[in-house]
Amino acid sequence: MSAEGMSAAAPLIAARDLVLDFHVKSAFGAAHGLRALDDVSLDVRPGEIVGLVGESGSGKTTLGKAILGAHRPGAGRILYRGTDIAALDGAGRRPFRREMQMVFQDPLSSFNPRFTIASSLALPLRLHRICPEDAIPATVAALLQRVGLRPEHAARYPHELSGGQLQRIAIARAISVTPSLIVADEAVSKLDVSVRAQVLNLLNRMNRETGVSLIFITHDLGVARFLCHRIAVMYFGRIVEIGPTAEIFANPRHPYTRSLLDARHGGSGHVATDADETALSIVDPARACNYAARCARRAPECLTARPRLDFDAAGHAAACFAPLPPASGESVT
Amino acid sequence: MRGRLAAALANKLALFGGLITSLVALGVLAGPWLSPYSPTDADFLALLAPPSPAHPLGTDSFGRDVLTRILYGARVSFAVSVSGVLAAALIGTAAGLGAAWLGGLWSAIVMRVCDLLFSFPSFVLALFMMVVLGYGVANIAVAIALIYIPIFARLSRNMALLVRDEPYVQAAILIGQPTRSILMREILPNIAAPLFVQIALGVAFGIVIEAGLSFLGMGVQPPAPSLGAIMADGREYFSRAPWVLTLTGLAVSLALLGLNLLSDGIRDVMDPKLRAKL
Amino acid sequence: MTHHLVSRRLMMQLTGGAAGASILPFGGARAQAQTLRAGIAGFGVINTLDPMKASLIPEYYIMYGVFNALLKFNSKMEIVGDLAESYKTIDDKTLELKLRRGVKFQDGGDFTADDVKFSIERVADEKNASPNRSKVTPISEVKIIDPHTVRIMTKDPYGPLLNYLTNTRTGTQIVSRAAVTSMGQEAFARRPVGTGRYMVKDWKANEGVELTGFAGAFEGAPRFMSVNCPLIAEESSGMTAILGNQIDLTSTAPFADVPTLEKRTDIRVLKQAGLNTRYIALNNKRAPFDDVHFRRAVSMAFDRDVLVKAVLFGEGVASPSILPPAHWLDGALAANPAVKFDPAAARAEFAKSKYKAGQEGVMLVWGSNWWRRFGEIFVGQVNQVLGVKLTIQAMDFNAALARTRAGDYDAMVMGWLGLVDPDEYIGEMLGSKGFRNIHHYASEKMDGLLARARTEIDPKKRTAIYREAETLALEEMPVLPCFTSNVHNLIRSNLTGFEQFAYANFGDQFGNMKPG
Amino acid sequence: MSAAAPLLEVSNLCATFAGAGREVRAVRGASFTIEVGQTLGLIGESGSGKTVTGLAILRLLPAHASVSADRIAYRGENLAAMSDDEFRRLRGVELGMIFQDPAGSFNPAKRIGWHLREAIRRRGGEVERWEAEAGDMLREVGIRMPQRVLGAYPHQLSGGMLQRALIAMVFLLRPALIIADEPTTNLDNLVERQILALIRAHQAKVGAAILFVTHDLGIAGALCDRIAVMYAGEIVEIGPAAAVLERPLHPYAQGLLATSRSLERADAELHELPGEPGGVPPEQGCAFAPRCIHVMAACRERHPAMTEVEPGHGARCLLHER
Amino acid sequence: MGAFASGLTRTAQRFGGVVLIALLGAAAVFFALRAGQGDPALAALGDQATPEAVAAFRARWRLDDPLALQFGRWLAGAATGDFGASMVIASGEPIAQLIASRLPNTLFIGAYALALAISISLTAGVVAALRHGRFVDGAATSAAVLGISMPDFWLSYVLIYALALGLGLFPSYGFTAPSASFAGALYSGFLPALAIAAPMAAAFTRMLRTALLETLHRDHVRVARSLGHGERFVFVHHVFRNALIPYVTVIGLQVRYLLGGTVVVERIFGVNGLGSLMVDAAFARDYPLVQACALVFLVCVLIVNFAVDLVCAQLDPRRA
Repeated sequence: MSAEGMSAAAPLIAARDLVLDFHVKSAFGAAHGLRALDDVSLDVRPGEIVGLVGESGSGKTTLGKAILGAHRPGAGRILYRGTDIAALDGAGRRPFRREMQMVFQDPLSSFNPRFTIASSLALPLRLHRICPEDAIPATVAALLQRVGLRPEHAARYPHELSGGQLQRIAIARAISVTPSLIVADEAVSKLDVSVRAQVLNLLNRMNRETGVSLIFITHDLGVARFLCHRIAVMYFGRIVEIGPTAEIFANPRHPYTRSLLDARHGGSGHVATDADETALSIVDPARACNYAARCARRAPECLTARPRLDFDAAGHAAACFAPLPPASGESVT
Repeated sequence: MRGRLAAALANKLALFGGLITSLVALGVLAGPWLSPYSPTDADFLALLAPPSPAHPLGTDSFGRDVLTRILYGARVSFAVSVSGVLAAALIGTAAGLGAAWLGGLWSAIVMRVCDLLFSFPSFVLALFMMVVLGYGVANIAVAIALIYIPIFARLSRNMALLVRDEPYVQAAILIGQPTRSILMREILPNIAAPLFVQIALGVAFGIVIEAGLSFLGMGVQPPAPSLGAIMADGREYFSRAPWVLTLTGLAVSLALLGLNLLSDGIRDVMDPKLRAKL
Repeated sequence: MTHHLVSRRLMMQLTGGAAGASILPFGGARAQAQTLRAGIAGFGVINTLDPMKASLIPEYYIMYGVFNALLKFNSKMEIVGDLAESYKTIDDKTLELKLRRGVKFQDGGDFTADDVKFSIERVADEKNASPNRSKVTPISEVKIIDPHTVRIMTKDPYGPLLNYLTNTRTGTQIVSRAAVTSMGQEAFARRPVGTGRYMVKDWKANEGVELTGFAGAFEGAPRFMSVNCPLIAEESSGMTAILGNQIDLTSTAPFADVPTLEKRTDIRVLKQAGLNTRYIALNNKRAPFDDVHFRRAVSMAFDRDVLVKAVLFGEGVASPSILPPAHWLDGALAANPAVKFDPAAARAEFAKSKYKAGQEGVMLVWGSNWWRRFGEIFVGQVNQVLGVKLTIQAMDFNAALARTRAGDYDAMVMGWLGLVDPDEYIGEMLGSKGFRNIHHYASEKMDGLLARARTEIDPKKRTAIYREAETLALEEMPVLPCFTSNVHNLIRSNLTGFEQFAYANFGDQFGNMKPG
Repeated sequence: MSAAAPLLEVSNLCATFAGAGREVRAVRGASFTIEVGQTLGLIGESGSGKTVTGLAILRLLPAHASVSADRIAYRGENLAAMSDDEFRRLRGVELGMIFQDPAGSFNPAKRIGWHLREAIRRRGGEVERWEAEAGDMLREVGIRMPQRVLGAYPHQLSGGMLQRALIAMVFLLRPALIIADEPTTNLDNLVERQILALIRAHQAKVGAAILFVTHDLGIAGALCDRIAVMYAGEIVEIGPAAAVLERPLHPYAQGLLATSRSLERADAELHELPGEPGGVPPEQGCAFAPRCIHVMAACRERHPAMTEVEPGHGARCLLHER
Repeated sequence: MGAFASGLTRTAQRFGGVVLIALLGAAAVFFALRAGQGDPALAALGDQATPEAVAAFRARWRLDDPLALQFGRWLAGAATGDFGASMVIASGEPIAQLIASRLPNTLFIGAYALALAISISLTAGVVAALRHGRFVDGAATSAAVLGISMPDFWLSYVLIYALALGLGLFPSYGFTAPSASFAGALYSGFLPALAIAAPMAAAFTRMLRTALLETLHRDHVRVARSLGHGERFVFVHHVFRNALIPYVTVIGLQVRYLLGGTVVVERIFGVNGLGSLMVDAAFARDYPLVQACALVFLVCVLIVNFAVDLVCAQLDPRRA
């Protein structure tokens, strides 16, 4: 599937200009608002796997949860097949619940410790009347088999299973209601190296077999490259670069993307620290590039205007006034 | 090495607590069948008789068998305490879950009311309620409930807030589970252990409250026996018949000991991760 | 951070060795060897120290020592002069009293006949609503002959008059007109001024009273110039306190502990048959006690000796009638079957009533533990014998009394202590206008007898009339007489000088007490 | 103390936890040496015993753990023979440790400055000058405004800042051997790289040796001179970093590398290691046997010994035993 | 600077919360009593109550005014320390005066009990945690469980008969006010304070022991050890200091039990404190007095908890 082919299809989910603030206690003063999503737009097409990449605190999990309705955005729309679901909650959301599922980072705490796997898997089946009551045990067994586990695992309690097994069951739970979108939030980062591949392969297979779309949230670019069709790089509440996976890797435009890629290869980048930002005087942070403080390529306008995401023909966009020249020759290992 | 000893000790203590509580519970439930005597019929030929084979714990100032009185009195004390604490658990937990789930104004109201109830010295609140409602068994239960409602409300709210952010609850929400089912199925079972601990402790303290009120003469009214009423009576005749106060006091301590050890036991078996967070 | 416990030895040094003896429930600062610590046990509150207003025995315990009356009882229970040097009957309706000269009030004022007139008239004044008003209503005039002579004139011959002028629960204790007028009644009730050997130094309503000796008292300065009278709500606590040497004297003792206490050497138990009556008050106007047969049945359905044994632990006697035995001037009343425990007779009488087995009724109880026991044992026996369902309800004394006055009660444990005249007992309790008649009992025949008794001066004739009244009372059974209890005082053995009277005296003896 | 003695020598280290009714053998006979200035990578999955190994060397395991070893020697001196108090004097100044969770590594009730000052005091440095010295060290680990960090409480700082401060604290004591227990696992990639660079720079500057515990093959390859691979409490392969990463001997190491390579290549299907990690190792035979694609009948019966296949590079596998 | 200012704001906020609860408490106490059973007039008079007397009484205490007005009047009075006058117990005596004479005794006994509970639990808790799993630990833990199982009134009698009447070490009854003799108050208040303190000490000991053990296993303790800090240093600065946070919190939570305990114990030992005053008032149905006692008790707990909050904020920067 090529990026061009994808762009033709109508988006399954289209987030438009999302803004979301959290109220947090800051380090050195009274409480203030933290803008977790700052005017974010993102399309996910049917069958597509979109990677959300960025450091912790960049807003990637918030974006995923906002799309699922776990956070309510302060402004903006979330269109599901054209219907705005951003403002819906409670009963209004319920019809869309089944369509969108989530896989969490910590497999163990994804399951109610008081219930067996069978019971946890049966609940969504029953809730959404996926199959008749008497067919539930068989359906549960089939689901387990589908994710490479044995039916007898159904009788176990969560703490009796390993992280990899539980994560596969979490995927089984997600796909059991035949959703059209799964948000996977750092779904492999807590897993041991040796089982990480099992879960990644499974997600990939599910995507191929069911056509379910995935929003795959990760800080690991290598994992994103394996799984995702497109990658959106986030930095402090904004998407700074988005494009087809191969493009991003071959042709990063945004300096931040570039430093992320560098880091994978053992380069240390320049030593920038958390405290840097205070060294700069930015009059209005909302009207400046939020990466300006750490950017080696900073230009004066970076401090006074906000760069836009402009897509090129390949569907690649970077929010930067001074983007890196294309095809810098950086090899992709 | 040391750790193992402590673990074994803790286990044994919890086991011991369960054993005592079962014994006490047996006495409370089977009391009427365990004793040949009536708890209220006086025998004026045997006033304040010391312990003997016929009356293992002696008789009280009415010539009533102290053991029988304790067995029946424990029934009353336990009934008052258990009903008060259970009512508090129900109301408090419902209010606390509501506060955690609905937040906002409801949470503010619930928490302020809890702060208020919580700021009364416990026995002062009980005493005050006796003045407002009058003396009597049911009113003691109400007082005990009022003392414990804020504890359950706060505990369940704080726990529910912790559990609410657990991925499995998030998953339940996302999967479209109705709110009631989320509260009952996902949250309640996972905050139940500390609630049970609190119930056990609450029943123990409820007995102390009941006994204290009856001791002052504001609680269970004669001739109905209650542990506090028996002790209050025994105190009057202590110099002549020390066994009434002493043995009843020991019985109270035994019941409390059992409940305390039991609550320790529940605490030990409950999820240590959850305990660390509390 | 760490709080170090002070060792006992250090504590003893700090408190100067007197610590053990100086722990007083209040105002312990003035605790010295000269302080007498006289605990009022079994009572938690004193409402007033004005004799005109007083109604509770603990109030009188204090006032006995602060005031004198015109007359008093001697150790043979004969009436002798107190503030009156002598008295004589001028005629059936006139009593003349010669007053002691040179008597000073505690504020330095002189005691004169005017104070007598004032003291009696304020009790009689309807506005003052004195509980003892009925005792002085027959008095038509208090006439001052000269500053040291008064005549008390009554409309009719008044039999109880002498008794009602003694320093007992009469309210006729002599107060200083000047003090009352200048202080006002409320202030006077807090810091009363009398002629007694003790002045009130400090009074905290439900803690106790501190007294200080009145050097100018006509009876002489007391040996103990300082007395602390803590109120100790529980009788058993009073016992604990005297055993632990926190007090020297108590007003009562727990009945059950008397035998044990009598064996001790550090404590002496003073006891004698008391002037008191304990009975069950019945509401004669309401079911089920509106039926005379039911009342009589109940009276025969419980064993008074059991009450004596289980309530008083033997410290008293069963009482066949309302008057305490001490008032039977001509020997005990013949045993009346109506107050004898007889289950068969009780059931037979019950059958004559309009009520049946299973009949319900509520018994109010109040006060300290033994009153509750009284009610419990009574109810238990009656229920057993008659198969009725009487129950107990405990409440505060004031609340219970309020209900009896409103007529909203069935039965209640009741009793009077320290009354000295039959009129105070039977007259007040059974007279249709009697202030102690909470039974809503009204009988013309009884009223007639009582009125006659009141105007009879001859003691023998008076006794005969009361005898008749008592027989009538046993017939109609408006209340159920139960027993008379002994009165007790506990005193530490190193003290002497306390003489006990049957009517339960207390404060009047402080001035006579001394170590040794 | 002979000049030839390695900085740290560990032989047959075992650590056992007494649990509820059963024993967990977390480390089962680990042996390795670290030379002065050298970096040894200890690789393994969670529960493989790599962290316990580090803690056992420093005697930091909780009371219910029992530790035994044929020999643990620091600069040729037998550590096992030392009393707790003697050993304590070595901690920090000779043998330092950087922990995984920087947030939990600081006393939440004390400011960062307090921690650093106490570290300087512990080393015996000039406490009067502590602020200058701590500030310099913070600057060295990439904190530009040290004064603010010194005055901050731990909860007021981000994970990356805390890890820098923690590293500064350890560095202030100037230990000759640093046990770094997954110091970057909870951090973002960029910060991770910076921190690794810091550690490397410091190592170059003072010549400290490092025992680097990690589950990340990439980091181990970039940082370490030698690598030991742990599985179920045992070191199953040990050798020069390049050799282990290029020619892994043990099937487990081979599997890990294959997975990692297929991810690097972005294969359509990643190479999978079958089965689940963890679990109780079997009483006899090879612990990896249940997941091994080369498993033989003998693997389930005989416990393989460490066999040196090429100089300095050995594995615990029957395939290599002769 | 900023942190200081915001700390001040937070203190002010907390204080505002305290005032709010006190107001709520005043309203609750007032209206609950009026809604409950009993006419204050009838309860107070009883003995000689004629309709005229009742009317006069009602007029005197202005009981016929609208309830809200009565409440407002009472609240305004209470705010200035004027609780009106006792109706029954000490008819006409200002309640403020009664309370002023009683409260110091209760506060003394309460503070004494708290001091005892803290000193016992600090010793026992620290020893138990340091000797974790050894005999001393077992003994302290068992003693703590037994202590919790001794209701205060029952323990009071054990103490009276064992230490006062049996060994004669302490007075069995009565209390010397601290204003009269501080040493005498310490001596005569020892048994009542101990009776209240013992269950508290037990609870505190268990809490401290658990907190210490939990803190002992925290990462920063291990880090401190890894730096080679001495055991004493680690215990004092890393373990004890941090375990104090939950310990002090629990003390704050237990204050309501502690002050509640004074009620019964004061009565048994004849301490003329607020607790025994309230019992007397309750028995006599002296409504204004019950009302005032309950409110004063409430305010005491609020103040102690406010203080505990401030201490906790000092101990735990995360809560500042």
